[in-house]
Amino acid sequence: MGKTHKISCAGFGGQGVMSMGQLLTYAGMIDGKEVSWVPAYGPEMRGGTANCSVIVSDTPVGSPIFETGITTAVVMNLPSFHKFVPKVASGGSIFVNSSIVNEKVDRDDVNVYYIPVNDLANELGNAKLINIIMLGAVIEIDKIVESESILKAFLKVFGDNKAKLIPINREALAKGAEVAKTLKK
Amino acid sequence: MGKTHKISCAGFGGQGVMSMGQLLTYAGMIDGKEVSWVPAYGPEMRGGTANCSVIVSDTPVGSPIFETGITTAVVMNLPSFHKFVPKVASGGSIFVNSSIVNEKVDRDDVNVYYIPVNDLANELGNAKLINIIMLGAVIEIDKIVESESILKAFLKVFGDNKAKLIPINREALAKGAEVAKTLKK
Amino acid sequence: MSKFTVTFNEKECKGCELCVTACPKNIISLNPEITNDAGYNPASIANMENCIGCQSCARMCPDCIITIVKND
Amino acid sequence: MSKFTVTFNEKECKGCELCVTACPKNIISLNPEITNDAGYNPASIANMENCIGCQSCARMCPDCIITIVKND
Amino acid sequence: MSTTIFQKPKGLTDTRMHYCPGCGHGIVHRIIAECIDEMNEIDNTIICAPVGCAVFIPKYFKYDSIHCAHGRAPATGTGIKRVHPDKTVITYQGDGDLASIGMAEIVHAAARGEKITTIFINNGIYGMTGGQMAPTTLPGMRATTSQAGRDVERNGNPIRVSELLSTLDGPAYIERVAVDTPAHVIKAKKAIKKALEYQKANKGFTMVEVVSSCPTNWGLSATKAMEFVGEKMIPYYPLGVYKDVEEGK
Amino acid sequence: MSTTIFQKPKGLTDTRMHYCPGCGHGIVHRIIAECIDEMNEIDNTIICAPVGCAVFIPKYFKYDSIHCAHGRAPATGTGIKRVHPDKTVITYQGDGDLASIGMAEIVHAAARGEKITTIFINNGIYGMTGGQMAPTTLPGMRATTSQAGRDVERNGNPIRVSELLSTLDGPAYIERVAVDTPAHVIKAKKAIKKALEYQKANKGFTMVEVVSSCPTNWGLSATKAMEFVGEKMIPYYPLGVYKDVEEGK
Amino acid sequence: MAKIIMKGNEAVAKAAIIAGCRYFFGYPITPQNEVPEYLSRELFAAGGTFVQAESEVAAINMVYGAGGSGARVMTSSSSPGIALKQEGIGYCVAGEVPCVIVSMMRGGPGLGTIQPSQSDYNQATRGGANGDYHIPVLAPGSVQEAVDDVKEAFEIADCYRTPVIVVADGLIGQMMEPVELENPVKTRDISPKEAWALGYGTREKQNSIENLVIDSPACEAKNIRFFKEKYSEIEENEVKYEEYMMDDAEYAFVAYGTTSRIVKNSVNELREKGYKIGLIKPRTLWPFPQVPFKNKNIKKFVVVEMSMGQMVIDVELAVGDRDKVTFYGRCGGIIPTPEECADYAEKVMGGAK
Amino acid sequence: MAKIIMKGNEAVAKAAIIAGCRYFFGYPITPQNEVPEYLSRELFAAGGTFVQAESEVAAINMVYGAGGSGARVMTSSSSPGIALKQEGIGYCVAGEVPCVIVSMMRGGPGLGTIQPSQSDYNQATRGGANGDYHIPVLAPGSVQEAVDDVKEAFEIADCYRTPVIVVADGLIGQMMEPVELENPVKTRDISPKEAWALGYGTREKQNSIENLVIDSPACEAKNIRFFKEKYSEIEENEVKYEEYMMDDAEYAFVAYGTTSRIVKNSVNELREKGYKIGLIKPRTLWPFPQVPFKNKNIKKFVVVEMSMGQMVIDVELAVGDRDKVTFYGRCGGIIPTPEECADYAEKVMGGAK
Ligand SMILES: Cc1ncc(C[n+]2csc(CCOP(=O)(O)OP(=O)(O)O)c2C)c(N)n1
Ligand SMILES: Cc1ncc(C[n+]2csc(CCOP(=O)(O)OP(=O)(O)O)c2C)c(N)n1
Ligand code: SF4
Ligand code: SF4
Ligand code: SF4
Ligand code: SF4
Repeated sequence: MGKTHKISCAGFGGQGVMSMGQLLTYAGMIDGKEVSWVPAYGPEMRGGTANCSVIVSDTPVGSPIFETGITTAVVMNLPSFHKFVPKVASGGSIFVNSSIVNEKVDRDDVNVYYIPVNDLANELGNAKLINIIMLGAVIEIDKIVESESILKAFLKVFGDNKAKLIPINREALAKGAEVAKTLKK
Repeated sequence: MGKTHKISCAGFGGQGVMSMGQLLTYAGMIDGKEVSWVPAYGPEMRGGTANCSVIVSDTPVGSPIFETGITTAVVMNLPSFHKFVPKVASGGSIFVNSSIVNEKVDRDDVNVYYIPVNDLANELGNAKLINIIMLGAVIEIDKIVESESILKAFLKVFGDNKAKLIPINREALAKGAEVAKTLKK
Repeated sequence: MSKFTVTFNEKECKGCELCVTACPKNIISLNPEITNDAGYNPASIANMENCIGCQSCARMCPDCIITIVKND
Repeated sequence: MSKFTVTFNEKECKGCELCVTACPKNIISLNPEITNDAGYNPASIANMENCIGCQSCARMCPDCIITIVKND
Repeated sequence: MSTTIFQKPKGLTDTRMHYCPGCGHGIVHRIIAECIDEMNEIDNTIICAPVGCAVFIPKYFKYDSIHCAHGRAPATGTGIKRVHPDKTVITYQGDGDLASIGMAEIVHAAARGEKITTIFINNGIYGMTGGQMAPTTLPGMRATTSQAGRDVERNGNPIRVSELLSTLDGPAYIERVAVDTPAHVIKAKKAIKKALEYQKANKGFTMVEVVSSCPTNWGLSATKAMEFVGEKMIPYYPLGVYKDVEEGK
Repeated sequence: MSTTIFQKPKGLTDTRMHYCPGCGHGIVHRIIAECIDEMNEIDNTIICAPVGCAVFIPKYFKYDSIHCAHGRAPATGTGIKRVHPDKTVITYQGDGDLASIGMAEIVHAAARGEKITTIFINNGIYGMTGGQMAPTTLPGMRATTSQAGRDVERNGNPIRVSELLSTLDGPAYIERVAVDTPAHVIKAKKAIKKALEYQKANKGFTMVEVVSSCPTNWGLSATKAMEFVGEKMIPYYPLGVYKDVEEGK
Repeated sequence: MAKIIMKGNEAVAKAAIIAGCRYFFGYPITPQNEVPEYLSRELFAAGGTFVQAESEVAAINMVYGAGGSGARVMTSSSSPGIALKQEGIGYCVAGEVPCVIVSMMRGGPGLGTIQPSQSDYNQATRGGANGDYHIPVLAPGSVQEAVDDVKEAFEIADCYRTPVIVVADGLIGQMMEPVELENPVKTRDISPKEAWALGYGTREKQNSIENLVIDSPACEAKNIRFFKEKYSEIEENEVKYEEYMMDDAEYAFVAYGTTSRIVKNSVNELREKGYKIGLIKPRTLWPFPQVPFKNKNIKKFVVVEMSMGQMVIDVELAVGDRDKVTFYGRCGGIIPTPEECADYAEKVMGGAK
Repeated sequence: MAKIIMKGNEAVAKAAIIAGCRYFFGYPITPQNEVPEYLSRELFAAGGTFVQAESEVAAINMVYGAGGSGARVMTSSSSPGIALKQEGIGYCVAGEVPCVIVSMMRGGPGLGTIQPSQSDYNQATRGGANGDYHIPVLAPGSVQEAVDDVKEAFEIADCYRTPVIVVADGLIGQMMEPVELENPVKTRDISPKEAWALGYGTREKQNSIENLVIDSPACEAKNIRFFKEKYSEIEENEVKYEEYMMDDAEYAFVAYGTTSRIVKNSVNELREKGYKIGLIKPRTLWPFPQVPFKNKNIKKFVVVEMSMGQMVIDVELAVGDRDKVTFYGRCGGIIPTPEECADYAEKVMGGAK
C-alpha cells in the first residue's frame, strides 16, 4: 500500500489556513491521488483559531478525520502550535510560522521546519501570501503534490478570473521551497 | 357473573342525552355497581347528533366501549334511530322518543318502547325534562339503577345548588315510569 | 304573481333566523310545521308579494339556502 | 501625574479600535509592539495627560478592557 | 320570463356544510365563491384550508385545495404560489390559527409580500375545539379557558391583527370587514374582491379580516351573535382599510 | 487619593467573551450588567440566553441563566417569571431569534403583558451561523443567503419590530436605541434601566431594541461597522420611544 | 377517600393539582381540552398559574422555564401537538428540567382524526427530538391509573430531573369512571432546588440550565452520564407492569392502556372457553418491562394495539424470538372489541386449549 | 464526467438542482448552512425559487405546499431543526406529498453541539410525528454517495409520493471530496400530476391534498393502504446495502454513513492482522436491510455508531439474536478513529482469527 499524507493546517482566521488545505486537496486530485478536506468548524472560530484536515493518499480515503497520527502539521500561530505539535506522528513534519511563533518544538522524533512566512511575505510585498509561501515549503519537503498542481488548483479554488495572480503565487511557492531547501535534513 | 348493562343514549345536542348517561353512571355507582361513561365526540357534534355509551355492571368494566351488543338504547331523534337500532342485542330494549321519531322498529327480537317525551314534558310544563322522563321509563323497564339514586346523582352532576329542582325531576321520573308501566311486556 | 320569488332549500335550512332578522319587510319566519331531518324548522315566506328583492336574506344566509328569482 | 489613568487589559483586548475612534482627544491607538495570545495588538494611550476622563472609550469597549481611575 | 338574481355560486359544491346554524363561516365561504365566480377563476384557484372549523373547506369548494397544518397556511400557500405564480391562491384562517399559533407565518408571509390572499375569520374564539380563548377574545368575554371572562391581567390582551400587519412593508392591501348585516356583507365581498384582484395584479400580500360570529361557543343565538358582532366586536376591531398600496396607505 | 470611575461591572464574570472584535453584543452585555449592578439585583436576576452568538451568556453573567431554544426565550422567560414573580427576568435575543423563528413568541409575550424585559439585538444578520439574511437585513445589504444584496421582491421586506409590537396593548415600554457612539450607548443604558425598572414596578412587558453591529458578517472593520449603524441602520430603524404607558404612548 | 366519578381529562388535571403542580402551559387540542379548561379554572385558586400558550411550541418552552425554576409544571396535548413539542422536549431532557407531559393520542398520521388511538407509541418512546435520550413513559389504562400515574410522574420527574410522558388515548381522556383521587404515591429522593434551579443560585454559584455543550468531549460525557447513571437507574427502579391470569398461561396478550382493558375481556372470554391465556400489561413503556417476557411457558405473545403495531418491536426485543410474537391492531380511531381480539387470539392459538 | 472537488453541503445542493429540484425552503443551522447558501445563489438562475423561511416549521410547511403542487422540492436542516419539522413531515406523509428532507446530524440532545453525530437515527427512522408511518431514509457515507442519494431521493419521493429523508452528519456536509455529479439515477414510475397535484385539478375533479380523515374507518383504511401497499412496495424495492470483505467473514462491523468509512479502515487493519472481519453498510435505514444479517457464518455483529446506539435495535431485530450484537459508539461530536473501532472489535473477537 502506498503513502497516506495526513495534513493539518492551523492558525488564526485570516491566515489562509483553510485555503492552504484546499489547495493541497485539489492539487492532490490533479496529481491523481485520493483526497479529502475537512474543516474544523465552530463558534470558537469567531476571531479565533481555524484549522483543517487534509488527506492525500494513494489508496481510497477511509476516515477523512484523524485526531492523531498527523504526518504533516502546519502551525501558523501559538494556540495551534500548542494544540497540534503533540498530535504529529513520529517521523512526521511540523512547519512552524516562526514569524509569530517563538516557541520551539520539544520533540526529537519529528522533523521541524521554522519558516518565517510573515517576514518572507513582506519581502514579496504581499502579506496575504503567507499561506502560499508555507505551502511551497511544505511540498518541497514532504512531496505531497507537485508545485504546478498547486497553481492549477489555485484557479479551481479561487476561480479562473484570478489567473493574473498566478505569477506572484508561483514566486511565493518558490520562495517557500527555497527557504525549506536550506533547512532540509 | 352478574348482569352488565350496555346503554347507549343518542339524540340531538341539546336534548340532554349526555347528562342522561351521566345520571345513569352516577346512580350506578351510588347503587354499588361498576360503571363507565364514554361520550362520542367529534366535529359532527356541531349542531348534529350526540351520543354516549354507559356501562352499569356487577363486574369490573373491561372495555368501556361497545359497538354492538347494546342492552338498552335510548334514541331521541331520527338519525340516532337509524344508527342505533341495528346495534341493539337480541333481547335488548329500545326506547324511542316517539314525539319526534315517527318510524317503527322493524325487529322482533328486541323490546321497543315508544315514549312521547316531548309531549309528556310539555304536560309537565318544562320542555327540558325530556331526558329525565325518558330515564324514568328506562329504569322502570330495565331496572338498571334505583330511581332515588338518579335523584342523588342529579345533585352530583348538576351541583348541590340545583336541589330545588329535585321535586320536579322526581315528578318527571315518575311520569316516565308511569307511561312505561303501561307499555311493559 | 309576485315580483320576486324567494325559495328556500328546506331540507338544508338550519333555522338560524339570520334571514328572518335581515329581512327589512319582516316577511320571513321559521315554519313550525316542518322539521327537517337535521331537526330544524326551515325558514319560509308567507306573503311573497311584500318581497322587494333586496336580497338581504340571501346575503346573510350561511348555507346558501335561498334562491331569488325576479319575475319580469 | 495625569488627572485620569486609563488602563487596558492588554491580554484580553481584541484590537477592535472602537475605543480609538470613540476618543474625542484622539489619544488611543493600537500598540504594534505587542501581539497578545489571541493575535491582537492591544489598545494603549501614550499621552495620558490629554485624557479628559469622558469615558467614551470605555463605553464603546465591548470587552470591558478599560478601567478608568480619577486621580484626585 | 324570470331571472335568477341570487343563487348558490358555481364554485361551491353541493355538500351540506357542517357549520353550526348561523355561523359566519358559511357567509364568508359564499362571498369568496361569488368573487371567484365573477373573476372566472374557478379552475384557476387553489384554496388552503386551516385547522379550525373551516378544515372542511376542501369539501365545499370546487377548487384544488389542501389541509394546512394549524397556523401554517401562509407558509403552505407560499409554497404553492411559488410553484404556481399564475394561480389565485387563497388561505383561509381562523383567529386561533392565524393570530395564535400561526403568528410568525402570517407576519412573515406579509413581510415577504407573498402574493396570496388571506381571509382571516375573527370570531373571537376557538370554534372547532370547543370555545377556548382566542387571541381576539374580547376583554370580559367568556371562553372555556377564561371562564370568568377574559381578564387582561391574567389572560393577556387581545391582538388587533390588521393594525399589527399594517406596520409591515410587504402587504398591498389589508381591510377589516364584518358580516353582521347585509350592508356589511356587501362591503366584505367588495374587500375580498379587491384583495383577489390585487393578487392577480401581483401587487403583494393581501388580507381581509372578517369580524364574524360563533353562536355556538358564544352561547348566543345566531341573531344575538350577529348583534354582539355589531355592538361589541366592531368597536374593539374597527372596520376599514388598513393598508392599500394604491391609495398610498 | 483616586477613584475608579469606570470598570467592569460586578455582575459580569471574568470569562473572556468569545465575540468577534468590536461586536456590539459585548457593549450591550456590559450596560445590562451596569444597570443590574446599580439596581442591586445581581442576586435577583435571571437571564435567558438565546440561540445566536449570545448563546454563551450563561458564562458571562453572574445571574442564574438558561439556554433557551431558538426564538423561544419569551416563552421560557414567561415560565420563569410566573414561578418567580419577584425576580428580574431578562430575555436577550438576536434578530434571527426574535424576529424570524421567534415572532409568535415575542408578539404573544408582549400581548400578554408578560413582566419580563427583552433586550433585542438588531444587527441585521444571523451572526452565529455565518451571515445569513435576517428579517432586519436592510434592502440591498449582502448576506450569505442574499448574496446579491437583499432584493425585497425576492427576499421580502425587513421588519421593524418595535413598531410592530407597539400596536399591542400589553407592552409597557418599548424603545429603540443604538450602540454606535458613546452618546447612543449612554441612551441605550438609560432605556434598559427604565425597562428594568418598569419590570420591577410590574407595569407590563418591556423591550429595548438595540441597533448593533456584526463586523464579521458585514465584512467591515469594527469601526466601519459602527459607521454603517449610524448611516444606514438608524435611518431605516429610527431610534426613539415607541411605547411608554407612563407617557400615555 | 370516597370515589367520585370524573372525566379522564379532568381527573388528570385534578391529579396534577393534588401532586403539587401549580403551573400549566398548554394549547387547545381535542381530545384533551378538558385538561386546560379545568386547570384554567382551578389553578389560580390553588395559588398557581395557567397560561394558554400561543402554540404547543411556546407551551413546552414555558414548561422548560417553569420546570427549570424548580416548580412542578405540566403540559398536555395530543398527537400533532406533541410533534410540535419535540424540540422543546429535547431541551427539557438536555437541561434536566423535570416536567410532566400528557399525551392523549388520537389517530394519525398528520391531522388525521380526533378519535382515540395508540399510534404515538414511537413518538413517546423513541423520541423525535434530536440526540440520544430516553424519557420515562407511563401508560395508564383507566381513569384511576391516569390519576395515579400523573401523581407518580411528578415524583419521577423530580427524582431524576427529567421530563416524564403520561401517554393515554382520547378514550381515557373522554370517559368518566369512578376514581379515588387520594391514593398514596411513592415518594422519591429529590435534589434540593438550591443545587440547580433558577432563582436559587447566587453570584458565587449561579444556577444555570444548560443546553449548549459546544465542546465535544463534554457533550459526550454528558450523554454517557445520562445513559450510565440516570437511565440505568430508571431502568432499575421504575419499570412497571401487571399480569392477569398469567400463572398457568401458555399464551399471552400484550397490551397497554385502553387496549389492555379491552383485552382483559377477551382473556375472560377465552378462559371460559378453556384457553390458557393471560395478559401482560406494561405500565411503563420506557423503561419497557423485560421480565414478564422471559416466561418460557408462553408459546405466543399476542400484541394488541390501536395502531399498525409499534410496541411490537419492544416485545420482540424482550422476547428475543420474533416468531413468538404476533400482532393484532386497529387504527385511525377505531377501538377494537373484546370479541375481535379474542377471535384473533383463537386463530393464533389454533384451538390449542 | 470529470470529478470535481466539492464540499458535501454544496454537492448536496448541486445534486438537487441536477435532479430537477427547483424549490428550496430552509432555515439556517450549522452544519448544513452551505446548502441554503448555495441554493439561494443558484436556484433563481435555474428558474426556481429559494425562500429563507422564518423557521424550520414554516420551511417544512412551504415544502408541503410546493410538493403538493407537484414540484420537486427540498428542505435541509440539522438535529433540533428537524425536531421542529416533525409535525410538518407528518403532514407530508399523510398528504402523500413527495419531497426531500436533508438531515445533517449534529450532537444532541437539545441544543447540544454543532459537531457531527449520528444520534438522529431514531428521529429519522422511528418518526417523532404522530401516527403510524414510515419514511424512506437514505444514508450516504461520502460526498459522492450524498450526491447519488439526493438524486435518488427525488425519484423515490415521486414514485411513492412520500417524503424521503437523506440523513448524513456534519462531517459529510463540511468535508470536501472529489465527486462525480452526473452519475445516472434509476428512474421510477411516477404518477402524473394531473391525477393528484394542486393546480392540475378542475372544477369537475378537484385535486386535494388531504390530511384530515375525520371518519375512523376511512382513517384506518388509509393507514392500511399505506402499510400494505406503499410501505411494503418500498420494502420490496428500495432496500440498499453494501458489503465489504464479507465473503469469508466470521465477524461483521455494521455501520452507516461516516462511521462506515471509518470502520472500513478498521476492517483493513484487522484483516492485515488475520481477522476474518467484514463490514455491512446499510445504505437505507428504513427500509432496513434484513438479508445480510441472516448470514449464519457471523459470530458477532459489531455495530459502530456516532451515538449511544440507535441502529442497534434494528440490527438486533434483523439478526434475531441479541447476544450476537455488540455496540461501540462515540457521541457528542466525537468521531471515533479506525484504531479504536478495531481495538474494540478485537476485544469482541477475543483473538479469534
Ligand atoms: C398543532 C395543533 N394544535 C392544535 C390543534 C387543535 N385545534 C384544532 S382547531 C383549533 C383552533 C381553531 O380555532 P380558530 O382558528 O379560531 O378557528 P375556528 O374553529 O374558530 O373557525 C385547534 C387549536 C391542532 N389540530 N393542531
Ligand atoms: C431550531 C434551530 N434552528 C436554527 C438554529 C441555528 N442557529 C443558531 S444561531 C442562529 C441565528 C442567530 O442569529 P441572530 O438571532 O440574529 O443572532 P446573532 O448570532 O446575530 O447574535 C441560528 C439560525 C438552531 N440552533 N436551532
Ligand atoms: S339564514 Fe339560511 S339557514 Fe338560516 S334560517 Fe334563513 S334560510 Fe335557513
Ligand atoms: S474597544 Fe476594547 S477591545 Fe476594542 S481596541 Fe479598545 S480596548 Fe481593545
Ligand atoms: S363552532 Fe362556531 S365557528 Fe365553528 S361552525 Fe359552530 S358557530 Fe361556526
Ligand atoms: S458573528 Fe457578528 S454578532 Fe456574532 S460575535 Fe461576531 S460580530 Fe458579534
